[in-house]
Amino acid sequence: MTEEIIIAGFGGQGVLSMGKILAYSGIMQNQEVSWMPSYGPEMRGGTANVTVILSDERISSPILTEYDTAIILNQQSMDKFESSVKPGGTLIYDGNGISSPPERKDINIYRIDAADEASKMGLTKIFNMIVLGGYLKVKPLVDLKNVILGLKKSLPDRYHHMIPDNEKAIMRGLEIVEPVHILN
Amino acid sequence: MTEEIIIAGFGGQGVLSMGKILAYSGIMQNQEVSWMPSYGPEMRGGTANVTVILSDERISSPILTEYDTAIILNQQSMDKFESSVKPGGTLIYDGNGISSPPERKDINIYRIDAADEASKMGLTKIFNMIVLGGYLKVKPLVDLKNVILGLKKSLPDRYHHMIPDNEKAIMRGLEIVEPVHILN
Amino acid sequence: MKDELYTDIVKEENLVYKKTSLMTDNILSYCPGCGHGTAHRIIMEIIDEFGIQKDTIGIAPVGCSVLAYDFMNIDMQQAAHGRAPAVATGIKRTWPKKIVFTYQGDGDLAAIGTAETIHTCNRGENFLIVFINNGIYGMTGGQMAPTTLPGMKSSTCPYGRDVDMMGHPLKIAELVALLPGTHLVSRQAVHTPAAVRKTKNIIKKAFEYQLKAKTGTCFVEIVSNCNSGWKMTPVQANKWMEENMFPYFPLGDIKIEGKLVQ
Amino acid sequence: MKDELYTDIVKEENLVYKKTSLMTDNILSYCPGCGHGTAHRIIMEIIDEFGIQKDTIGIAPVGCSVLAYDFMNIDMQQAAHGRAPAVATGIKRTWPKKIVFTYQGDGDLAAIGTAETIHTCNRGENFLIVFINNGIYGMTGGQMAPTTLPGMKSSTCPYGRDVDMMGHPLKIAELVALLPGTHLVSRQAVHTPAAVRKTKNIIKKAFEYQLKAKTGTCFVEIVSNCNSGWKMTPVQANKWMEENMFPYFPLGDIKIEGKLVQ
Amino acid sequence: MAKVKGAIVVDIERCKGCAVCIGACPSEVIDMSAEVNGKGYYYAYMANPDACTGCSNCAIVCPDGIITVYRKKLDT
Amino acid sequence: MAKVKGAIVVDIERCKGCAVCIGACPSEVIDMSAEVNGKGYYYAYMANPDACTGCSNCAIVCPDGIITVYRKKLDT
Amino acid sequence: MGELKLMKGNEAIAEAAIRAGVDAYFGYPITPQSEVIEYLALQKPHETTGMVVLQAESELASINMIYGAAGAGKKVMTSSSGPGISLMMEGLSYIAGAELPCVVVNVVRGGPGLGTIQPAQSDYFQATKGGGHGDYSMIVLAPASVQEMSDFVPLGFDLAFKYRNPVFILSDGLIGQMMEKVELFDFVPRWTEQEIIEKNPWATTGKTPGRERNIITSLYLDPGIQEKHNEKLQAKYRKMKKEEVRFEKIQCDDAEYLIVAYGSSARIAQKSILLAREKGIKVGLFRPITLFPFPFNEIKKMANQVKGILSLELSAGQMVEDIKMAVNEKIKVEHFGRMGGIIHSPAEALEALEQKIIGE
Amino acid sequence: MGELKLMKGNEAIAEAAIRAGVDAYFGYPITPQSEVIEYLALQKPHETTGMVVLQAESELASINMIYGAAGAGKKVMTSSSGPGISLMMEGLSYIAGAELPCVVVNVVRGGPGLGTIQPAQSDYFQATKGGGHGDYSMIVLAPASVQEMSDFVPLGFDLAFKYRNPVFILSDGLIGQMMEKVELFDFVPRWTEQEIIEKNPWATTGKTPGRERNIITSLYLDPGIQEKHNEKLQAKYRKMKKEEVRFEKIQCDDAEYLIVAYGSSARIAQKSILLAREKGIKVGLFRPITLFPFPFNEIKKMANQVKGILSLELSAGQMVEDIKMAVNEKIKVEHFGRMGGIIHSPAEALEALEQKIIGE
Ligand SMILES: Cc1ncc(C[n+]2csc(CCOP(=O)(O)OP(=O)(O)O)c2C)c(N)n1
Ligand SMILES: Cc1ncc(C[n+]2csc(CCOP(=O)(O)OP(=O)(O)O)c2C)c(N)n1
Ligand code: SF4
Ligand code: SF4
Ligand code: SF4
Ligand code: SF4
Ligand code: SF4
Ligand code: SF4
Ligand SMILES: [Mg+2]
Ligand SMILES: [Mg+2]
Repeated sequence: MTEEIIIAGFGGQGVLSMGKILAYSGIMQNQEVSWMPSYGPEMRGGTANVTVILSDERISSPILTEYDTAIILNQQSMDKFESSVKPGGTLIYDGNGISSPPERKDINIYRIDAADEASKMGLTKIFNMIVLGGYLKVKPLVDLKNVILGLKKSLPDRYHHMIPDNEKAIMRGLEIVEPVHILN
Repeated sequence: MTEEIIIAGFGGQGVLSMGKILAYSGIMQNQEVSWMPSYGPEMRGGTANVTVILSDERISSPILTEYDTAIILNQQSMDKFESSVKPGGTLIYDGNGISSPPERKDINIYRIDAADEASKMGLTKIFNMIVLGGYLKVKPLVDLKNVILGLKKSLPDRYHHMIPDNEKAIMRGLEIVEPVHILN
Repeated sequence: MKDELYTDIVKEENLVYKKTSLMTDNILSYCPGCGHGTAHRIIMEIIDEFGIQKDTIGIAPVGCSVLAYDFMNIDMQQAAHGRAPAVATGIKRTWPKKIVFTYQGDGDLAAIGTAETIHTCNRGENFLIVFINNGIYGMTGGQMAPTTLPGMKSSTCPYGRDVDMMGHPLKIAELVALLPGTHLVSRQAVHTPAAVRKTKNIIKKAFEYQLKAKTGTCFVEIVSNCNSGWKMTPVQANKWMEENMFPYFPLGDIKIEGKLVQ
Repeated sequence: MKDELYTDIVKEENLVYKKTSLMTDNILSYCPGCGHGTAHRIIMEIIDEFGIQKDTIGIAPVGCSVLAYDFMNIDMQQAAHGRAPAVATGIKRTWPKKIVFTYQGDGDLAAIGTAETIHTCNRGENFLIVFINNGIYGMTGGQMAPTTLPGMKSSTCPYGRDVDMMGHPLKIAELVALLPGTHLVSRQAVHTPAAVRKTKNIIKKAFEYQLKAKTGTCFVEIVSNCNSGWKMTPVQANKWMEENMFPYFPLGDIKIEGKLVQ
Repeated sequence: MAKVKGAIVVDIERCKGCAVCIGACPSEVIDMSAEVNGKGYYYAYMANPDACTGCSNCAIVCPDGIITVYRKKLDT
Repeated sequence: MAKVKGAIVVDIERCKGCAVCIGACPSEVIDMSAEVNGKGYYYAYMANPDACTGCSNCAIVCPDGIITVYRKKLDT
Repeated sequence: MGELKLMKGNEAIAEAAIRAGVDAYFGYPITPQSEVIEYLALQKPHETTGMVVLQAESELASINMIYGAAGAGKKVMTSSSGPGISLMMEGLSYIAGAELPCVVVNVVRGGPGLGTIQPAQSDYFQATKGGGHGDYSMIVLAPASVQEMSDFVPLGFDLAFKYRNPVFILSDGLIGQMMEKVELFDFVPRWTEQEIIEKNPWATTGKTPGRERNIITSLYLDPGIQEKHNEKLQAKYRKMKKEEVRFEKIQCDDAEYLIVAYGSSARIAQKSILLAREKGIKVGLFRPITLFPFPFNEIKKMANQVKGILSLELSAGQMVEDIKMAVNEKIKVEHFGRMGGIIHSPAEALEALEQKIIGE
Repeated sequence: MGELKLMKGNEAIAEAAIRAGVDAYFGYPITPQSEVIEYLALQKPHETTGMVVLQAESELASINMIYGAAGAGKKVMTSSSGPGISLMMEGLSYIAGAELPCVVVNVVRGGPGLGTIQPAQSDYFQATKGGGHGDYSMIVLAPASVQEMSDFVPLGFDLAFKYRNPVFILSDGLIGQMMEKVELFDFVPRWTEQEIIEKNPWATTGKTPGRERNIITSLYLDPGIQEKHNEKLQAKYRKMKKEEVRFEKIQCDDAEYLIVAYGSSARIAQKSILLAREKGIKVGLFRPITLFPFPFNEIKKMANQVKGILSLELSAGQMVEDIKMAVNEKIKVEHFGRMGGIIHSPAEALEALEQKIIGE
């Protein structure tokens, strides 16, 4: 199994840490993983993205031009990455701030209104965990218990009190993700 | 014609400027010339030497290991360069401060007591011109008039008042140089 | 206000303030609230007011303001980290009638560029140095600068600057003021209207000197914010700056017309 | 004096002064009368007196004293031009109990090494900097130094230093004295017995501080001669130094135990 | 009596929502919008336009230089 | 009365003839030789040995550190 | 098995430094490697292993701090990128000349000049041929994974002290910024002062009565002695060439074509050879791990087996010169590479192989 | 015929700068090239041609002064040696990246580190392969006489402005310190301000209403743009390789063996081939004048004629790599060279040829 994912959105949306938790989850179940962010000043106020690969084999290139899954959190990223999903692959997006929703017919498309949900829950910081929950629902490649372990590993000790909220957010994400276009 | 000369002595004895005047003299009679000094802090209080080449042809290496003529002005230089005179070549030395005079039998050897002469003349600064005169006597390869021209060219204008003394010194050198050992 | 009234007021003939055309229309690459933008603008306003666009050459540093040339509508050179004063020296010495200024951050000017700063000021190179002191390396993500305050946190002193280990914040303006080569040394800010006006006046003076005669180096420090590096909102950052930076780096003129102000 | 009397006096038991064994027997590479030799010797005498040969590491610069390690009988490192304070920082930070000093000329310390000098002093690195200010680049044949006096001739200012073009002589001791990191800053000389004694006392103090505690950087400037570079005899040079260098670089303590002397 | 009235134009799409202008306004004219612009920032607007005197304080501290100020003498 | 008498030993071959010691001697003991040493330098010597008090001034300013000083109390 | 962690390459270097018993890190921030010093600052190894971490005023200062501490027998390292590394050229030449052991990391970004902060491999010449003045060489290790970022730190120090020579780790923004699983090696205690003195009898640890004073210098005014010194250095470099060549071969046994690539390009190439084999083209990957000493002989051998070689580098073509020198026109050798921070995709690399090498 | 003078190589460079209408020299003293700035200081060209001469606080400062003045369209140069040149690596990379014309002179001394001040040729790699970071190249001219020290200054500026690229003059302590007869070329007036603006429309001479603002930068944050920029640079370098190769052949027509040597070694070799021919051995001398672009093709051609090549360099063997790349094992290529300031004698060089090349 190899899963190649891009997560893309604004800086500040927790894109990088979401990728990190996912990668750590992979390690928890003995997979090979890689996590490659965009970096540098273009991140300042701009967009951020990270490529995460989970695999049972040694990972070759950590940089990709096409992905099994794209998780997209703003319009700029949609413009940039919609076309990079492999035919038959998956695109998950947060509807908030998306002015032109994805139109491809050769991929599976899911929508998760995580931003709205997060503010409803009064926990805007765990927005990204809701999205992660949505992803895990759609692609249950890692065990939930490993995700929780990954979460623990990737959070510094001083933030461990936030784990329950994060768990809650993931569970919520599992519930609210919605298919938009499914291949049959 | 190619003449390869080393002039060696203490720093401060005018070794470099003597070489320079010789080289300029060569230019005055349309020869190719090169002048290559030892340089650097080992000169500080130590020895100085310069290799001068006069030639009718394009000069190849400005650095040599053997010389047609060696002009030697202290014992250290004698120790270093006596053996570098080509067989059949010429060695000219100032007797002052030489504790072991040259002993080679396969070269022409001349002695010129220029230091003594200079202090006798009350003109210690033109010591090197006396030596030059001696050389010109032994190896009349450049015309005296070109030497005077060379002298003018190589002295900055502000020192031109010293030319008569220099000329006098050269003339004196022509007179006082003495053969020590001559090949037949 | 009624819409009609509004449209009545918003008319060319009623214009009282508008961004100078010497600022390009490119969107500033700075974080929201960052003082770099204001500092840029007042310099460009002065150049505009003096009508010296065609005579002015600016030097951008390495730091957040590395892209200053995208925003300032004048001829500019981007200099290696810390070397803007040397670059400016090269220009001013060979084009003595041009008006030259450098624009540098605290890492650039007071860390890696210390030797160039000191020697440029010591030679009294006849140009203006604008020094943006925000107490941090903004561009590279908030590392400690020579001007980071004692106890202040940064990514390379996450437990606060320990002056015993890392030294005290460097007051480089006070140092260069001691050099005979400097003509004007002043420390200002740009976070309030009053501060902006004052700073603009000082910088204007510096340009005037350079336009008139060879007087020596003018050095204007602007104590500024870096809300990203400090991890605050812009408004918090400005407040924090007043409360913490200004006591250590007191605003005011340090040297005027070659004389120390005391 | 009768020969018998002479031999009667010249006996081991009557010895009152002898070159310390911490100076090697190598012949000094310095020109006749050059102050470098004296400066070397007093440092070695102090190390001898404190019995800290085994704990001391010296840093030689690039300059005439580049070969200091040939003369000082202690462990030494030769540093790149201007970087001796950085080299010393590397040593002292990793061997905090060793006694460390740099020995640098004015070109080394106050031109190319300005940034390292300022930042080392600003961090208060806990070692001694001995700074030989002879107003010229001795080693490379007498070029202008940052400390060359106004009007003074050198091979790169053969018509005299023109301060308008080349800047004023840099008083770096006064600059580093302003930095909180320096504990002792003093300017001395070594051309007379009295000067030597005074300088030795100051340097001794600096070693004492370092032996006792972490106090900060000690910076001792020695205004010295360069008769080769100045094109004078040694005796003329010392006189010229008194008449010309001392007025510009006045001797005396500038900062003692962290406090400016006024 | 002639009264001076001011007005500002904020280039909304370039506003970064830093709110520095708010504190600079002596007349408490400005506030941040409830909605975000295309860049995702809440932007400044004249919440209390009647109070504006056209003093330009807001404009000269706006780091992005995106406030234009007008002023007119009104006859009352 | 006990009189203190001094004497110096100059390492002639290492002397560079700088003459700095001459001026340092309060008792005008030292002068430069008429001959040069092996390095070509005129060297310092006790021209007026009786005057030497062994004060060491010459030695501590000798840049080359080549003067050794002795002192003895003589009974007169 | 050692502790498993998900780390950035830059963090792995820093963690490895702490674990390897490094005595000090001196550095100056620059993207894309500032995480090295940031990680160290956060970990405060001063309070655990006693390792010193100091932000210098510049790269010039940091490389000379390295010189000082290394000369005093300590295990020290620094890291930087492009412009900062260029500023270290004088210092590196001194370090090599004075024969001091240390580890220097370059997390390469695109140049020349200020360039871009995105990954590149355009500092190969600088690292392998000597960007500083004079005849000197450094062992250059090229990690291709976060694991190797960690492992090459202790290896680097072993080699540095074995040869009394700087060891250079030539990484890049991709390897530095990516996270992967790393197995961390166990903590090695820092050398005690006594151990330092015993292991490095040449170091300036203070002259004790028993020995001559130790001198660290690269100055030899007498050309005769300087030449002897240079000959000694050259002998050392020859020994490295004999004993320290390291490389990895992937699917080379049956290969008809070869990609030679190091570091991040080797990662890309790994995928390219998979894609090639899916298409039925037998491509192997030869990955030099030491760029100096370069695996000339091994590549020469491969040239007897394969029909052509593509050098894949994030540069205008630098390593390709060494490959050409190894292969000597026996078979076709071409370069393909993107520049300026653009990273070639695996597919693109394969396409280049097909067009430039297999093509005709 | 121009004025004839006896001059040091270093003085010839300085005099040529004044005559070539150079606008400014910025530099810092270092042996064996301090005569360049000393000569200029003495001549006071400021009072005649208006040329600016300034002693900078360091080589870092001087190379960045060059950057500034060159960016403003002026003809500027600097010179240094070994350690000082290494300190310029960042600046040179910036200058190349920002495409600025200037002339930089290295009067090479023995390294590494502080080394010796005697002549050497061990900075060949640094000059030709890029000692700074990133993919860049400079035209490298290697003078072998005082005359060429003079002539290569105007030539260097012509090439620098033609390509908007730094030109490097790789000399050494021998050529710098020796005096020879030079024929001085006539004074060329400095460009007027108007000429500068017209000839260098890209320079920062002040934005006039008629044109867009001019920007001098080497920063391209967007990798796509950076790559385009790099491609433009590479195209320029390819053009240089095509159009700017310069070399000299001496007694090559009937040569059975070849010495390849540049600069001072070429002078030594000239004598060696005389000695060889006295012994009846037909040796020719191939002297690359441009080290970048290197005369690969011409040497390749010579490899069809001669039986073996000796690369004679005052180094551990650097240019020999380029020769090997040119020759590709067709014939034997060996290096001979002394190091550390020792200069091979003509006889020694010939002996090396006999042993290493003719020998078996
Ligand atoms: C030689 C070199 N070293 C380091 C860097 C990395 N760098 C870029 S900007 C910067 C510091 C910027 O801080 P500052 O000058 O304070 O400007 P600010 O961003 O705060 O405005 C550093 C260290 C570089 N580009 N070049
Ligand atoms: C990087 C570098 N630049 C220049 C030099 C040449 N250089 C050697 S010593 C020196 C100046 C020495 O002057 P100073 O520091 O005053 O010492 P002094 O000889 O006067 O005691 C210079 C410029 C060098 N070795 N390295
Ligand atoms: S990082 Fe700091 S200095 Fe840079 S733009 Fe943002 S706020 Fe301004
Ligand atoms: S050149 Fe000057 S500083 Fe150097 S040894 Fe001679 S007198 Fe002393
Ligand atoms: S112009 Fe003055 S009154 Fe009007 S909004 Fe701006 S600051 Fe307030
Ligand atoms: S200061 Fe400018 S950018 Fe900031 S909120 Fe006000 S208008 Fe917007
Ligand atoms: S010891 Fe004193 S009295 Fe004797 S010679 Fe020396 S200075 Fe003169
Ligand atoms: S001071 Fe020393 S070197 Fe100088 S003359 Fe006296 S004894 Fe000789
Ligand atoms: Mg800053
Ligand atoms: Mg000096």
